[in-house]
Amino acid sequence: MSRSGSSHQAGENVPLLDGLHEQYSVHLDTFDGPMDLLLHLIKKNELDIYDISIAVITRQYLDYIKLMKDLNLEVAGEFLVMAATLLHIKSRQLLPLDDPEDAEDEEADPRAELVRRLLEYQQYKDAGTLFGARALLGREVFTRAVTEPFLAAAQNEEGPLEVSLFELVDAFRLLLARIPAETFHDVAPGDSLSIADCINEILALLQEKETIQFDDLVSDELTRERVIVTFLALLELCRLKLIRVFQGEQHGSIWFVPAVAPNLAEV
Amino acid sequence: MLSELSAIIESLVFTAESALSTDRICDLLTEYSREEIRSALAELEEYHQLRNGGFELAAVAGGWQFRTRPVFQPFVTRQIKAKSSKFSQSSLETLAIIAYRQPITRAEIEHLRGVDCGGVLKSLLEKRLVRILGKKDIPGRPLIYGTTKEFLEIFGLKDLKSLPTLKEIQALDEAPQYERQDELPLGQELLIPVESDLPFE
Amino acid sequence: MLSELSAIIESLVFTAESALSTDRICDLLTEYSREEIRSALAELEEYHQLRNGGFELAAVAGGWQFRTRPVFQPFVTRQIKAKSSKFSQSSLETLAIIAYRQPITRAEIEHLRGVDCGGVLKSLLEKRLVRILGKKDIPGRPLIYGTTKEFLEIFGLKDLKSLPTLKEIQALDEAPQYERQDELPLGQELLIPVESDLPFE
Repeated sequence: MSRSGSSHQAGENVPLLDGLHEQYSVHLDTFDGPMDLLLHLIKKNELDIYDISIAVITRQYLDYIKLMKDLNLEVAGEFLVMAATLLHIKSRQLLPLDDPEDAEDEEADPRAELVRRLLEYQQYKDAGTLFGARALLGREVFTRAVTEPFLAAAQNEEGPLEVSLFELVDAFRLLLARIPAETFHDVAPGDSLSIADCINEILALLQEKETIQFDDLVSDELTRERVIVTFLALLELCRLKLIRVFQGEQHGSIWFVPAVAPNLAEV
Repeated sequence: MLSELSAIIESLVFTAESALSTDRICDLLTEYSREEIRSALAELEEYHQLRNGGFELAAVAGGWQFRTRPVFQPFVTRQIKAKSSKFSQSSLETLAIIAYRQPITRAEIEHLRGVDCGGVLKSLLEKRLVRILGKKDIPGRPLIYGTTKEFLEIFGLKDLKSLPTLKEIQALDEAPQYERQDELPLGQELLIPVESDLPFE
Repeated sequence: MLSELSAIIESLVFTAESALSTDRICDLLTEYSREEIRSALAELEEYHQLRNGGFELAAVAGGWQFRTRPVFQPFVTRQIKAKSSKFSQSSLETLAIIAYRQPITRAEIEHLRGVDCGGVLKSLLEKRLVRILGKKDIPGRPLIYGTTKEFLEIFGLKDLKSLPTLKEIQALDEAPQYERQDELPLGQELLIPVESDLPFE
């Protein structure tokens, strides 16, 4: 692959836009993001992916975005991010290198990062195509539909549970969507540590250990927030009579134990 | 070796919802004559009789069906218990409430779901997914429920802290955060994960 | 003619709800040694390969399952509706990234694809092709994703190790280029090789 390829492309400047309309009006919604579009432009221009002409690609890429806007299509944010990346690379190529040694350093090529990403993306895109070309269960191949009549009659007994974590969370999400907001407020906001989380943590620990020391609970993460939240969680657990708290001496370690034996008669 | 038509008929009988009649097979395979289909069926029947496999082609209820040979029933019935049970929506909902809002009482669960949960709760206790944590210090001293170690195992969770929050699931419907992208390691070796990391046994 | 043990195993695989693993077969047939079972399975596999019937014994998702041969799809779909599960390019791409890079976060997937993946991820979770593996031990504790057993079943993969390596995939991509340059007429020798015989080490 050579430079002549790209200069040849540069010469095709004028008919390019005509082609654009024709080509993209067909393919417009098939580009799965900026990487997909870039790969398409590289292929279409028969460019060597290791030696992309940023000038050609950037111009065509921006033409495409302009076309999307002309057609009143919403240009997704990621397309604009990539446009900025391309322009940035282009501007860096125009700047002379201060240090001549940089010229030998491959990483100094501003395109290197983009090329690496494109190559990686292409692998997964191709892998996806391969996946789609397989004989899929329920599409090309099928299993037996009938269960053995005498088995069907006996299959009342329940075996191992089959449910995914996503289904669990989704069930909760749908439930919350159903009930009015004031009934109930979410106690687990974002990343910050909630008392509910902390209670769960302590309860889980108490399943494994007979006694726990307060210091053990906060030793991993000794922050003001952590200590306060842990303390509030302990108070709540005391209030619920789920734990009992002990202190050996004044200012000594605080210990706590479960208030009930794990195997309750009521079960 | 089976003829092509016999193999086609075999695939039809194998995937049919119920016993497949000769008439129905003829309707499905209009490019073959009734005579051809009859003789292919005869061939198929004889083939399965002679091959002495684990299942055979049985003529039942005016149609054809593959069934295990009766002599193997004692073996086949051994796997009945292996049938996995799916969660009902009400079990799943109740379990989710307990997981996210523990410690919680039955009255609180029922308030959220708006229906009686006694039966569901009992079955969750029997399945050891939920346990009684103690009694709440309010009039009536109701029982308080929480999840078990088995619950964590079934969902493959390290601890309760690893439960995805609602926000995280809702975030799937939201736009991504682009700032984060640059911090990711790139060009790291592309390897298929080693066996120990695989998400199933 | 099949050995008795092969026939017994055949009846078990035939009646199982989903792919039956060798381990599970050993559990069900305690009167036979693992060695005996292994060799009977090998016999059964070869037998079904050679018999050229309407269905075959497939090694999928770490187990064994009878499935119709893909060539009979046009006939089978005359009586049962094929799932219209036509995967979009973005679903397949995202699935591929997760399959090869698991455990992986949403931000990492989006970095590789350069595009928001929330919706795609959610639909893959709903289809049970992808699951939440837990949370990553980095600031923010993002959720990490991996593929499921259903993914292997639907895509007919024995296990994750049987995925073609990315290197093999890259080689496939170079093949059409070669084709284009020489402007050869499309003949049989130019078909892109799939799975078994790839043109490199």
